[in-house]
Amino acid sequence: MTTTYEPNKVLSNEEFKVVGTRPIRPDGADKVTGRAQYGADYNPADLLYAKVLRSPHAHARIKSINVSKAESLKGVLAVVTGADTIAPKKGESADFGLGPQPMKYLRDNAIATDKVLYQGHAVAAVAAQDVHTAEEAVNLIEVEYEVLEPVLTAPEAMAKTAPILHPDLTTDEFGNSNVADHFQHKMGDIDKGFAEADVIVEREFDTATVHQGYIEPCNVTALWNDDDRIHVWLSTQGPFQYRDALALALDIPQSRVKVTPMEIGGGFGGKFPLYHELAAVLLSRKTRRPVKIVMTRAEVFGGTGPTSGSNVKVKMGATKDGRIVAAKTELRFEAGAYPGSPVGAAGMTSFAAYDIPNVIVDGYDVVVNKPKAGAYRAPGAPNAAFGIEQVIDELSKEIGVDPVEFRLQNCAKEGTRRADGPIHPKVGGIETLEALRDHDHYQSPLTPAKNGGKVGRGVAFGFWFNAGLQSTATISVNGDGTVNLVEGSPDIGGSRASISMQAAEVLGISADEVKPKVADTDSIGFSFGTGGSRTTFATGWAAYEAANDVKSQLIERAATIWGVDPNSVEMEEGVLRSKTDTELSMTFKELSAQLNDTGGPIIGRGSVNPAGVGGAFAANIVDTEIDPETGKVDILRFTMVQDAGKAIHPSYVEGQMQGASVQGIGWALNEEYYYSEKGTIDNSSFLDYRMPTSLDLPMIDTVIVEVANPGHPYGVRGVGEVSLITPQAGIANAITDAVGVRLESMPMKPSVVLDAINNQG
Amino acid sequence: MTTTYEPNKVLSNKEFKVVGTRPVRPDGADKVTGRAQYGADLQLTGLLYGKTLRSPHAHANIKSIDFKKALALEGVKAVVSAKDFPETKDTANYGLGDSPMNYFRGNILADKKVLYKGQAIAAVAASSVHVAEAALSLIDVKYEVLDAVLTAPEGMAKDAPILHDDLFTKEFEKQTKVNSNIAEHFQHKMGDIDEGFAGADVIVERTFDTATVHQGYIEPHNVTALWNDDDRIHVWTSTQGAFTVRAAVSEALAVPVSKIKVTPMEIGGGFGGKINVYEDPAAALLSKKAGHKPVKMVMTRAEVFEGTGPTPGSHMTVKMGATNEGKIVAAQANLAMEAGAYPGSPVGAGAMCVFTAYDIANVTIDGYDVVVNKPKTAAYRAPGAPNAAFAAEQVIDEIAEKLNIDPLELRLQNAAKEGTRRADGPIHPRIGCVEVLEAMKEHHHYQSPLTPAKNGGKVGRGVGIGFWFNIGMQSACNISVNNDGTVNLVEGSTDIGGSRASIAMHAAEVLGISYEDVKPQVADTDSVGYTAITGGSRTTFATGWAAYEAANDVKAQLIDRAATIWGVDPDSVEMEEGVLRSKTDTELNMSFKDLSAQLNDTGGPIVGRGAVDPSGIGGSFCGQIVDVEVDPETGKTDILRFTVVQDAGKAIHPSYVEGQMQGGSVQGIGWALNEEYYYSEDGRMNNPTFLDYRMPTSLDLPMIDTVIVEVANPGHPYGVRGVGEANIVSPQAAVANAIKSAVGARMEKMPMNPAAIMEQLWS
Amino acid sequence: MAKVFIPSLMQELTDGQTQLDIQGSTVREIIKELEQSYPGVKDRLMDGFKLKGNINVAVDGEVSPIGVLAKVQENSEVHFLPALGGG
Amino acid sequence: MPATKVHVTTTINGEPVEFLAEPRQSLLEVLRDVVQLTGSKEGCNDGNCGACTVNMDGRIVDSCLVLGVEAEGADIQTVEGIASADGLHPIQQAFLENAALQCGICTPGFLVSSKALLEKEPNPSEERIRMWLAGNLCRCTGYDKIVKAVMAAAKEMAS
Repeated sequence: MTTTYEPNKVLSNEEFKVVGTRPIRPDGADKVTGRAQYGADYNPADLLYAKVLRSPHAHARIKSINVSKAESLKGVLAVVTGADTIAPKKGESADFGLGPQPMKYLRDNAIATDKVLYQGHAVAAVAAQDVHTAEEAVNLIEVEYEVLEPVLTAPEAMAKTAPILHPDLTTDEFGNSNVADHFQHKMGDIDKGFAEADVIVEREFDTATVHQGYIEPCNVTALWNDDDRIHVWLSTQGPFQYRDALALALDIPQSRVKVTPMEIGGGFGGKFPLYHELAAVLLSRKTRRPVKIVMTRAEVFGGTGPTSGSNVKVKMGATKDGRIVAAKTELRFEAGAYPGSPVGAAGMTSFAAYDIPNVIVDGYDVVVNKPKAGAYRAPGAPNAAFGIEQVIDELSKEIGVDPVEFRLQNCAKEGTRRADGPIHPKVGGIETLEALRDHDHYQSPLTPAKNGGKVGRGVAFGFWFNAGLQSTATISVNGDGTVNLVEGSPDIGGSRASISMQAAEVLGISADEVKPKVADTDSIGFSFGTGGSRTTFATGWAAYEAANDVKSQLIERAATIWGVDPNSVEMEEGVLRSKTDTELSMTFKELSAQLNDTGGPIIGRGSVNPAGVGGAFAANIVDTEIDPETGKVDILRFTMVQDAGKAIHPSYVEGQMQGASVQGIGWALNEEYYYSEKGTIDNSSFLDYRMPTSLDLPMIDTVIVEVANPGHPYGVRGVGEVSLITPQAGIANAITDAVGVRLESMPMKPSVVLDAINNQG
Repeated sequence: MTTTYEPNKVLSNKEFKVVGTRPVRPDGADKVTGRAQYGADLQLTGLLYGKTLRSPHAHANIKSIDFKKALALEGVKAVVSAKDFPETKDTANYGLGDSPMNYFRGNILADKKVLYKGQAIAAVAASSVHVAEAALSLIDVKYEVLDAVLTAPEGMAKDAPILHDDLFTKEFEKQTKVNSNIAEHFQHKMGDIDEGFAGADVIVERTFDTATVHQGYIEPHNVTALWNDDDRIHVWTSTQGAFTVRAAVSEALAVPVSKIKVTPMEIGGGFGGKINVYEDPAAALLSKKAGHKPVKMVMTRAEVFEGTGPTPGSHMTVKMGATNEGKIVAAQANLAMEAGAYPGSPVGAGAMCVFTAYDIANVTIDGYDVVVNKPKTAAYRAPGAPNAAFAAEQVIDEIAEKLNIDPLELRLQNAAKEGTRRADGPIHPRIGCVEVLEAMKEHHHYQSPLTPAKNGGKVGRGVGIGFWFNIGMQSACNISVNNDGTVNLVEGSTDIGGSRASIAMHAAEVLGISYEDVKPQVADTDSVGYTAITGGSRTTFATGWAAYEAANDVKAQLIDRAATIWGVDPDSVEMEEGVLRSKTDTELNMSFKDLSAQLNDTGGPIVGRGAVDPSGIGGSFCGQIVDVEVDPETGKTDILRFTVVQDAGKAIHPSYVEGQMQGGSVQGIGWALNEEYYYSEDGRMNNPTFLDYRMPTSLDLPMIDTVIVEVANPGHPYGVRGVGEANIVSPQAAVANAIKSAVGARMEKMPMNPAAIMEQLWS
Repeated sequence: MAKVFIPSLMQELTDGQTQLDIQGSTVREIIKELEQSYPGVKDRLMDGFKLKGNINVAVDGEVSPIGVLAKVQENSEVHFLPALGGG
Repeated sequence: MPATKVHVTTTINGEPVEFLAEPRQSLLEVLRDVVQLTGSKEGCNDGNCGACTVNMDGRIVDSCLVLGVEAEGADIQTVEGIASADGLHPIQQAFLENAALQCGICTPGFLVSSKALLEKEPNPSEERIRMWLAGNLCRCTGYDKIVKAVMAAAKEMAS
């Protein structure tokens, strides 16, 4: 019997009416006709345009700023500098998805006050009648700098003699240094573990700084109104975080700030922190007119948070029969200019995919003269996995076990303790690896070379814990048996649909009978940002709660109409019926038509901060071709397998898997911030910062595994991030498979691959 | 002891923390800086402009419409007519009762017949408004002109031209077989009218006529509609009811409501006139036909006058009898009101209000809804009641005169109170009629001598009292708690006169926080539960109540949360004046602000919901004292002094209540003295401009002094009675009574313009 | 028994009775009961399961926002009225 | 330096359009800020992302690399001109049905490019589509569903 190969498969266990189907997204028409309003498309009356002056130096003290020439340029309306900001109160912090960070650092990162800490650091901003005048004016601002020596990588910055970025940054362990934090997770007895091992592999890896690469540059329009209320329109993953951070930065109540999240053109974690928004608000305060700032691509690279470059040491030991008995890693992550790299998440996830009795993880958060790191899809985890998954590959090869079997044998499951302490609940690691092993791709011979190069196959495996956090939704019932749903999670990849579908499932109506809307911060309860793979999980849950709130009111209303006890009424698949009297039944649609005459409208609310967050596993197979003459690597075939718990909208889950896979491919092969010794970026354009194009890629085949998360009503696990963890290591393993060398630095661009081959001797 | 005269007084019985104060409105800054976005301010990418072709005839059959030349004009993108309406059901209901679909659609785009000058026939979308206008003149319509009928008596005449061959008179929902212009006849009957009059010592009977008048909102109707490529429709418009527009567009175009989103823009006045839907469905159809481009339509002032609903002219006979002691024993009214082109005048409301201020044993009221060749009437502030009061309050005045009893004393003696049966049947709950009359009687104005003449004319004083029942209906509201102890409130009532503030104040009172800590927002129809119109004086009452419910929902959750944090039973926790505390353990207490900061970490955010369709509606009484000066040479009347007294139940925001009282009073003065649709014999309005349709200016008026009486409505948590309408009911009668007192002429026609007064003086 | 007031123009259906004492715990039951004795009442007042769009019912002076679902007490007064709107 | 504005006569989405542009303004800037057609997006402003792709006299160009004044006499089609009164173009419908967009910011450029391809070559291979679209960056989808959508649209348009 032959079966047709399905490039995109869903391994479902449980079927629902709406959940698991693939309806068209509600914002679709607007997005294919150019009608959707993204931040930069917003043009209110009386608009001013602003530009930001940025530091040309990676590390310098600001001696003086003279704005008089800029101010006197015709068409200029206002200039702001760090002197216009308010000093944050001690202890104030804000959370942009990487944990709470001191407001002082957030404010200084938005506009430098005394020191600039990276090339691209904002120093001043000008509002003018048009953007060209603003650009001219920015160049007329005279800043006198005392240039200091920069430090660019974590190991350099940790050196005793390194230049110090922050004189006030101290730890008990290191005193005043560039190390903002050091933590350790410890489980078992590491020495005993290595003593038991038959095979030990130890390696050190370096990865470069990379950017999320969202296509839409950061943008903001701000209005400081005459009643001192502030309205901000922008492209953001977290409207409430912006609201709260602006309120803190300006020392005003949250209710005076309204943030309208416009459509967002990609974020991947990068559209959380406060950047030019503060300058825009301050310029509007001076002018009392709306002020718009749109970054150039160079500003996006130089002035917003990429993810950290890192130095990762890994040592692992296994017995001959394939049991991993000890694992140790040291993670040194660049935080950029201010503390707060994702090293904590890297530490938590590093060995979490495996059941290893003896583990030590050391993590260091190190400030360097680069942009302050932002979140980027599973932040921290890909860096660690690049090292660990290669070491595991090497162990399996030395022992002579199939790399997938080796991972299966050591895979974490329900009950396995993680190195950071908690025990895994029901997780889908084994199911993911089994699906990988059984996949046509893994069962097929190596894809033949296209251009006569050497081919190889690699696999890798990864874990991401996902986030829960606060979400709110409200639902109101229309007279025609449809509902309107209001929620607060900016929709980056189709989450309006996946959230609506959960409400539709509860109410027994179709997905297109739920009309979702992403509201501004005045119109919906607090909702944490779209990040941490939380939106479909938590905001979907809020929608589920709101729909159930509606449902219980519908049951009560039907009981009133029938004159029976509400406990005797039930609602299933959109039909209300008496449990005892078969005569009494009506559809949701029929009841909706009567609501206004039988007690008034029905609205439901749901507000959650859920526990029961389900971690997710992903694994990939990749076939590569390497040109041994040039070191160029081509991706021949790529398959991603991921546990979604339950795929609410499989197409969008696949979209997350494919998108993350390709970001991983770019990270693996090309992307990096290419720094001069002075700490300036040499490649801040899409021409030189090479992200994958369609031409660089094959189709990205997917398998969605569904191991229901018992913590969510429909079994959802977050799906947005975990697929970015494995492609880099998978590709590295494939290159090793093809040419026999281990890649210890990323990106694995032609020069790096060629060097590795040549050094092989 | 001398007390200073207070021109604006509030007679409060109960004090609250927030309710009853006068904070600044939340939309204030936008409205004083020009930043507020009214409907016509909306500019969208690729915008087209629509214009409506309107009938030049008051009554005609449409023989044919030819668009060829119009479509050939460069820049014209689409034309629509009634032919573009899809097949649908027979009856339309957009939240305000049933009406036949052909009538409802006919008033949007006429099909076979036009029934008034200005009726919409077709619409054009073009690249500019000027192209659209040019295209209108290229549409070739062939008419067969018919005789027009313009007043209720003419319409009721046996040989009158018939407007609708499918209209048969209804008698309390009984369908008769009489094809006439009388759409409906109803009757309220109580006691024995003949016996009543037999017992009367004095009987007065008079017949009154009033002209058609317009609400006169300064902002013309406007709409922008986008029929999107996914067949979802987005409408931005100036309306009193976003959900009403949604339902009306849905009914007209046979598109489900969930495919329609209505964003209510800031609204520049409505007074009832922006409930009905006019160009919105045509704009949506144009958008579709023009390739899914947004289409904006803004009426000219002449279109507003001729193409939208004014309030009706009326013809009314009122007969009342009283004993020598001043007891009114019988009252009879015969009210005929012009519905305009399609059935639906406010004669029912007029009938319900005509004698409601009084306790009269024997009453008969007959009402007639009569179609005529004028624009289909719309609501206008207490619709129908001012017409009726113009008649009844003059007849009572005449009885007082005949009996030589002070007119306020006569009213007080016969005033309705709790337990009095109304002519339409139900018994009054707690009402403030007596309190309002007493406040009038004791008022400085009534206690003072007549204001001296300014220009040597004759002066007189008149009083009147009016009633409006107010309405309840559906409202929804959501409240979410911010981490800094403030809350955001989302509601669906478009804010015409400061209702964002009065609604927010309800929530602040419940939560024990300041008004400034509540941030209200009027949402589009996708973002809040169903909320009926801003009209019928319901907004502060019903949407305020929804806010009260939502705030209590928040409060209950706050109590639960505090109990969770303290590890105690929620029943042992209470919240008062913004502080949560244990009833048993004094150590356990925290402010709302402190709790707010902890919400996200102790179980997640808190949102509250409130959805209501309340009963417990409290009717409102409102009386006026007015001093006038009449120039006996010209008949010109000046208002010298004006005082208005109204029962607000509880004034949530007294300044805005006063604003309603003063605005309603001045509209009443304009209606009394100047305003009217001046018709030619063939049914054309001769004065469709603000130059010729004379609304009062600041120069025409004195200060309007106010007294807010507060007789709490037991049906509302804070005692609120609607306040938007009762104040327009009797100023016209009070002015008429003052004119009578000044020059001795009883005014049977309104407006009481100089010509009318001179005519009455000479007759 | 509730006191049901019959509108004057509907009294033709109730043999001229202006007021009737009717048993019922909701308006719906009252109309059902009325229909038994005076056929035609239901069609006059109701359209399917609810009151006609242009008719209101008041129980003890309160216009019912829930139409015929309104509860009726032992001594309640029930009035059928033309529906009215405001501006 | 105050720039003098130039009067430009052009055709956009089949409509005659006149505008005033400073010589330093790009066509993208003119489309977005002067003509108020904001469907074309700015991703890099240096011709490397393709989000601003428009069809100019039958050729696809990055509108950020064309000056507004160069549009004199040109016939331009933007994403706003793809759908018609009859509804969405098959390429738009295919993007929706194949979930070929996530954030949607690159979508206008991909649509304009893909439509031009399908007009030239009704039945392109996967390789040809990947080659044609290499000037358009997408960061969300990994291109898989975009390429599939273009193939689906080709099939739909052929039938």
